[in-house]
Amino acid sequence: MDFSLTEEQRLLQESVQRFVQDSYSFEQRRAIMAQPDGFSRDTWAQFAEMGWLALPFDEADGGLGGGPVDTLVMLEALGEGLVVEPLMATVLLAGRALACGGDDAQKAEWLTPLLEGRLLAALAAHERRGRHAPGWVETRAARVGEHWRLDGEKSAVLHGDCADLVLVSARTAGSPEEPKGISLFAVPADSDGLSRQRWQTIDGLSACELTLAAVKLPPEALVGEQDAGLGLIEAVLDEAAAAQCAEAVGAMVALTRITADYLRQRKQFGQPLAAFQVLQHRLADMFMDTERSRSLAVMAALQARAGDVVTRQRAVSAAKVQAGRSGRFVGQQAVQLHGGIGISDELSVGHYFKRLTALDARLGSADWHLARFAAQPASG
Amino acid sequence: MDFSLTEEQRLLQESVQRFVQDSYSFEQRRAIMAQPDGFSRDTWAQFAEMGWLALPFDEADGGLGGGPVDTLVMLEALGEGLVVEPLMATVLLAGRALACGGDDAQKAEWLTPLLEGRLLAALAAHERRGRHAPGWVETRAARVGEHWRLDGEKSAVLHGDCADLVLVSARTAGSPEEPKGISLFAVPADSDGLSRQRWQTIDGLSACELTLAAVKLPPEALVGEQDAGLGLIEAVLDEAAAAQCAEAVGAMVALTRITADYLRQRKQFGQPLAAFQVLQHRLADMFMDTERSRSLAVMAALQARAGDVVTRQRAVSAAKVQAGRSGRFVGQQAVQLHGGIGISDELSVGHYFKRLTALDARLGSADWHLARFAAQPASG
Amino acid sequence: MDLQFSAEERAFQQDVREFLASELTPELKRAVSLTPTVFVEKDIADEWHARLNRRGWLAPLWPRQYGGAEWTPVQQFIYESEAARAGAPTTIPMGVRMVAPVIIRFGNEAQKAYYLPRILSGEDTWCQGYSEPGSGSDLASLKTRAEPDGEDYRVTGTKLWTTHAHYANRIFCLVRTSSEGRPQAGISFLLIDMDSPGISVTPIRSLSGDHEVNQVFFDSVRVPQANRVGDEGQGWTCAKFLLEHERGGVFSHRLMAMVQELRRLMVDTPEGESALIEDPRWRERLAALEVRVLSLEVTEMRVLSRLRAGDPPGAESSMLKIEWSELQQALTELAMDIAGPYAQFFEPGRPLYALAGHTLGDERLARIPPDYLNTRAATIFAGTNEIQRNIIARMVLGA
Amino acid sequence: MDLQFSAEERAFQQDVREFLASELTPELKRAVSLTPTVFVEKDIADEWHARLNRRGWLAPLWPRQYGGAEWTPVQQFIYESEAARAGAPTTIPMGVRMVAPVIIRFGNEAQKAYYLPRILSGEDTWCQGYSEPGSGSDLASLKTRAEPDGEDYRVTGTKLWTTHAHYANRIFCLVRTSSEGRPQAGISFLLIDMDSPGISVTPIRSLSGDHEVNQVFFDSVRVPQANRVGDEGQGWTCAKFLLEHERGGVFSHRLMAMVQELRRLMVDTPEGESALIEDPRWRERLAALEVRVLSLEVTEMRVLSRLRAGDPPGAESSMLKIEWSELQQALTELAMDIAGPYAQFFEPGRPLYALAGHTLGDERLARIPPDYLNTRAATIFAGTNEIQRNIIARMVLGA
Repeated sequence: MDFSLTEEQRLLQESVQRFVQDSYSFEQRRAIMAQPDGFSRDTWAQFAEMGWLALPFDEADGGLGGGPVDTLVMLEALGEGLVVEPLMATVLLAGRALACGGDDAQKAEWLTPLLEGRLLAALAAHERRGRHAPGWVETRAARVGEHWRLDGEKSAVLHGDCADLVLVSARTAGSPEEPKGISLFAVPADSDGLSRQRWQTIDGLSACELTLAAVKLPPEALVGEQDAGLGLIEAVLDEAAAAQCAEAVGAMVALTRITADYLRQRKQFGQPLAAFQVLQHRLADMFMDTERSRSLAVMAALQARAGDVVTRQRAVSAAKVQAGRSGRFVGQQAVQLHGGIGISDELSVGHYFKRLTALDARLGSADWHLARFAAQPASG
Repeated sequence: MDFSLTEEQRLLQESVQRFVQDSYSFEQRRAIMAQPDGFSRDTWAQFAEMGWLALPFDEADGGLGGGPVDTLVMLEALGEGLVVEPLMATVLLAGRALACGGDDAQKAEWLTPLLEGRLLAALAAHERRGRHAPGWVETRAARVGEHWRLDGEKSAVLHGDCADLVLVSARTAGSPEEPKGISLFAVPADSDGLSRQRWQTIDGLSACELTLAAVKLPPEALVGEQDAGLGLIEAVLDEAAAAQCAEAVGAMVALTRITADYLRQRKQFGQPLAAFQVLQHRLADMFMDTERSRSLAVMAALQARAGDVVTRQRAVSAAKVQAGRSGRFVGQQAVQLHGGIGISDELSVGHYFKRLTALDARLGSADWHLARFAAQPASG
Repeated sequence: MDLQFSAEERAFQQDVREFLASELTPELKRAVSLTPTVFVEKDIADEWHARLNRRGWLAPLWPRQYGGAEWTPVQQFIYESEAARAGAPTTIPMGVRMVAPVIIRFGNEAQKAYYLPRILSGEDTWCQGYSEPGSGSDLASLKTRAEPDGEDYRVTGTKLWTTHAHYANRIFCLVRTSSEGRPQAGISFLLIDMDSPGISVTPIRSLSGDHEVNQVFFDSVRVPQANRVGDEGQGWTCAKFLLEHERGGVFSHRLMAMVQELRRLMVDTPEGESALIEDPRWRERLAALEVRVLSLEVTEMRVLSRLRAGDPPGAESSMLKIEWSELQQALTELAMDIAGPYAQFFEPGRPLYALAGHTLGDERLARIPPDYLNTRAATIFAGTNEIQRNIIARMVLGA
Repeated sequence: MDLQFSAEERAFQQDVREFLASELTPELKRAVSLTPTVFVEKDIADEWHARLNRRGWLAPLWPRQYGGAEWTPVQQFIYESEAARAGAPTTIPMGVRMVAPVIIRFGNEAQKAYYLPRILSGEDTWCQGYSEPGSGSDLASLKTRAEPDGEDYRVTGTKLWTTHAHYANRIFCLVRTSSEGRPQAGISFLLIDMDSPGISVTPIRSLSGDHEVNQVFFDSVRVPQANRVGDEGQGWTCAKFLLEHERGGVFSHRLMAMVQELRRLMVDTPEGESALIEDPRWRERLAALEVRVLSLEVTEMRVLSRLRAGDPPGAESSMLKIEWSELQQALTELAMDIAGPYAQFFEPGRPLYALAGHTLGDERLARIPPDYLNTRAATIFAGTNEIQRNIIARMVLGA
């Protein structure tokens, strides 16, 4: 039992922290967001160069062989920077799905350029009626001769608008709610019949509603086993959710520190705000909520690739519940303690708040994960 | 639209407040509770004399013609005294059931002595599997010739242990969960086959588990219409619940005042506790929770006899939800702000806390009423 | 106690319903339902004000001699209830409810004669210059100074969070005319023309991307001393009067309209084969808030009832502020959870009611995130909820 | 980072499991499950202490030379985890974990030689004399004074909330030996025989009717100066040492055992044709608390891990206190809701495990209300949670 970082992890942490400090200040971020894609292709190239895109992949696949704890370290540090690059969509969702489900040819075609920063990808695993549940799939994939034909609509596909490749879950058998009969397909974004309605997120990312109308795919588009795609998708979503919890912790740590600084500096009624006991306790609660979230993010990272599905789901759902609840509280209180300027677009506070708000809406909300957790058999 | 009390209501309020002040101090209450019944028969006689037992009944029935607002005034004032006499069980539950459901002969036999303080009564409307819901009735009443034969078990019958007469809901048709087929019977406590297991409540009252084994009753024991008893029972329970909300408000008002006094007097670290902002805000929240509860208790009283069942249930359930939530918060915080001595049996604080805790468990908890409220059709 | 309205009140209720039925156009209703800011935009406000003014209801609390309606508290309650239920715009308060009562109470005849009709007609649009960068909850520490210069003042300083300054042609300001004595004693109340040389307005965008508030800069702005309301140094008295004047309030009906809106949203939000409204967990979350809104409704009625009886409302006015703001936040938070994955959706176009075509099909989803984000301000403005709890505690402690 | 135990740790875990399997009798388990107070009664405690002592595990943290086990933090964690899961009694801390570490650190050889073996053997039962009527959170303001009288002190004053004083034959006290200088500087640490003339014990019944704490009165009680631990005036240092010594802590396993107990209760509580556990609302209420308990478990492991690395735990020890106490309260509150109408049930007989026959059939229901009521103390004792939040805020603010 050990909760310390390895030397390598400490180096990774320092390098990401340094990057955020040097290249991702609040002002630099503004400039990045003003670029046409809403993020910086240069920064993306930097990520690739520093090996961050390759971090969570096996060495055999061209990765650095990192595990979820390494991802935790990276994401917590990036969380302080409020990065807008498509790391979650490309690396942790689509990339991991290719790594876990793809065959050698698929990896060579898509994963290799992805790790090198030459291919952006996304995972379209959700639909409107399913809300947060990847198990509800109405989109259908039918055999037409050798080929596949996909029809349907996927919702809220993170960075699906700028992805070169979208991994789409579709039903090859069964009715919309059945766990069996779901398969995963690699769909090039320029496929005929694929259309995307781009939208922005409140925290500076983009997403799309994806429509598939008679999209024709070759047999090699099937990623993983036919009809058994849900297990793969859930495993990928869980590992990504664990990473996202670490990102949330990074944002909470930053917000708590920024708020403490503000309380020390800002004076009202002749004394610093930090002198008011009610505000002190609010800050203490922010700290505790951050630590609660951190503890479960660590647990989620440690179990994110657990062989036992129940163990993995319990750990990830617990972490996501806490990240959602803590993120909401910490974000709201940081704004409240800043008073008026907390609500303006000028300060970073509001942007951390928006990031934390958006994170809860992605990869399953606190509500949804609580329900999943409660539906699990009891532990010990 | 008017929220002021009538002159008569103000006089009632003053007389109850005076009684509590003069005859129901914390020490006097201790002595009363030490009596064999756990309450004072003398006090009961006083209640009768002052007309409080007759308050909520029609003049035609020998009552004073008061309505739920009069009851609200009386109960809020009694709430400050933490009275232990069986007013709720005898007057507001059994008495009102007889008044609303009984025929002239039944009223003459039971309601008249009840109003005069000569008969104690209780309402046995709940069963173990039904929890807070009076609509779950397994106890069966079968015709045996002219007579009725009752078999079954009723749970948590408030003051059922000392009642001379118990009104028992039993199923004359249908299965346990059906709203139709429930009837109400007046069962003398000395009936053969009736047995009672007495227990104490945390707030100084008593109750019993009631077993009916082949209890034989004459035809006149049926109170109200056969098979249609649930409507009557729910109406009575709602009116009693509204009154109980007023009692809870009285206890909260007292607790908030006592706690404010304590914070002013008690010194720590060289200043009165009242100087600490966190404790100030806690007190403000206690005040607000009390007022929230008061507002809905008033609304419940105004609608407690509403002709429209949905209107009545919405108002009463809203009040009971708030009384439960507020009562819990105010009670817990009063204890917390008193520190160690708040937990001792010596001070009244803990006894108000216990009363508020017990009130939530009676006549439907906050949980149960929230579910009932949420199941109602929407308002306006 | 009773809940019944008198015959006259029922007749008034009928009048209000008829007015709303004829004057509240579908366009106005839609604009309200797609407004994520505290106040509606100027075009909507102007149209609604004009319709109210034609009916004589724009200034419900002014004396009749100035064109007011002199409603009783119960009439206000009835109007607010019906307007909320119907989804009518709220009136913009800075003119009618803020500067006007001060002018009526402390202004001279010339000021009354000039300004009041222009508020009713819509010729003047006002904004409020109270807060400053250094003075948040501690208003009396304000620094914007007005120095005598002949018959004028020269005003220098800056005001923050000035709602609708970008629309207003006039601003009423608290300014420092003296630094002697208690900070409160040196404050005066000035009416300033926004066209005056030396005034500049910088927009402050909220974290939702909305532009509702501004910073206003005064660089040696010449303001006639005749534009001072009341005596020099009486500004704090004016501000306090306004605060007391605003006591009581009818917020619950708007909140109840939000409850109903969320219920409709839950009906229209599918989950698998079903809809959220079918799930007791969602229904109970809404019910828990509805209970609190009902409680607030009665508390408001109790306060109104006491005001009508001439009693001061006491700490209840702080309680109303806390209740209203925290419930609004809780309701927008529930809306976010209902929106699910679309809680992260951001529609940058403004105003929302002017956009054609909606990415997500359901245009209501475009309002939910900015509404949630903007509503965080509710517990900060008009006296933070921390300050309000201080006030309540002082009252409960009898200090 | 990893969650695995080493081979040695796994072997230790096996030892603990075997010990519990053989030594934890059904009677002891039942007594624990029917104990609504903080500590088990003396008869249960004595039996369990004796069994632990025979195994050499009564004093896990003492140095081996005094009969301790010198467990590592991970071993503690393993023992607590297994003991909680099995439903074993907790040890009573006043002797083993409170006075003993102070004697070991500050006592002289005579004191160590005399007192430590008597704690292990059970000959001595200790209680703690810290709090006083006038000094709650402000411990340094204590007034009980010890005045020199030849080779003795004369101790006069009173101690409040003295757990198990009615069972103890010894009490360790903070007393005032000087009123010069800072209040902290005049405090000394005394070991007092409860049989000494002039000591009297008055029971304090809690609002649940339980008798666990007392007030102890000292009327010119003669105590040899040789019974002072450390120097005169070193009492505050001893108290602070003890506080630091107690840092970290393993509470989560007991809380998880409560979670499991509530789950069983929900399985066994019918509602109509079904049981509470079938209802997602009940399951999710429990799940929300279980998530928090899991979080606390990891936080505890992180603190232990840091302690092992020699780092100070920082504000996390205040956080552990807050988490543990507030979760315990939340769990007992949920138990009350599960009990439903029986949440009002009061069983006056004590101890509950000695009662034959239970009014409600299910004997677990007798524990729920007193448990809820008594647990209100958790946020008050050992430093109120308000004080703990002050400490955390100070750390976060870097002040």
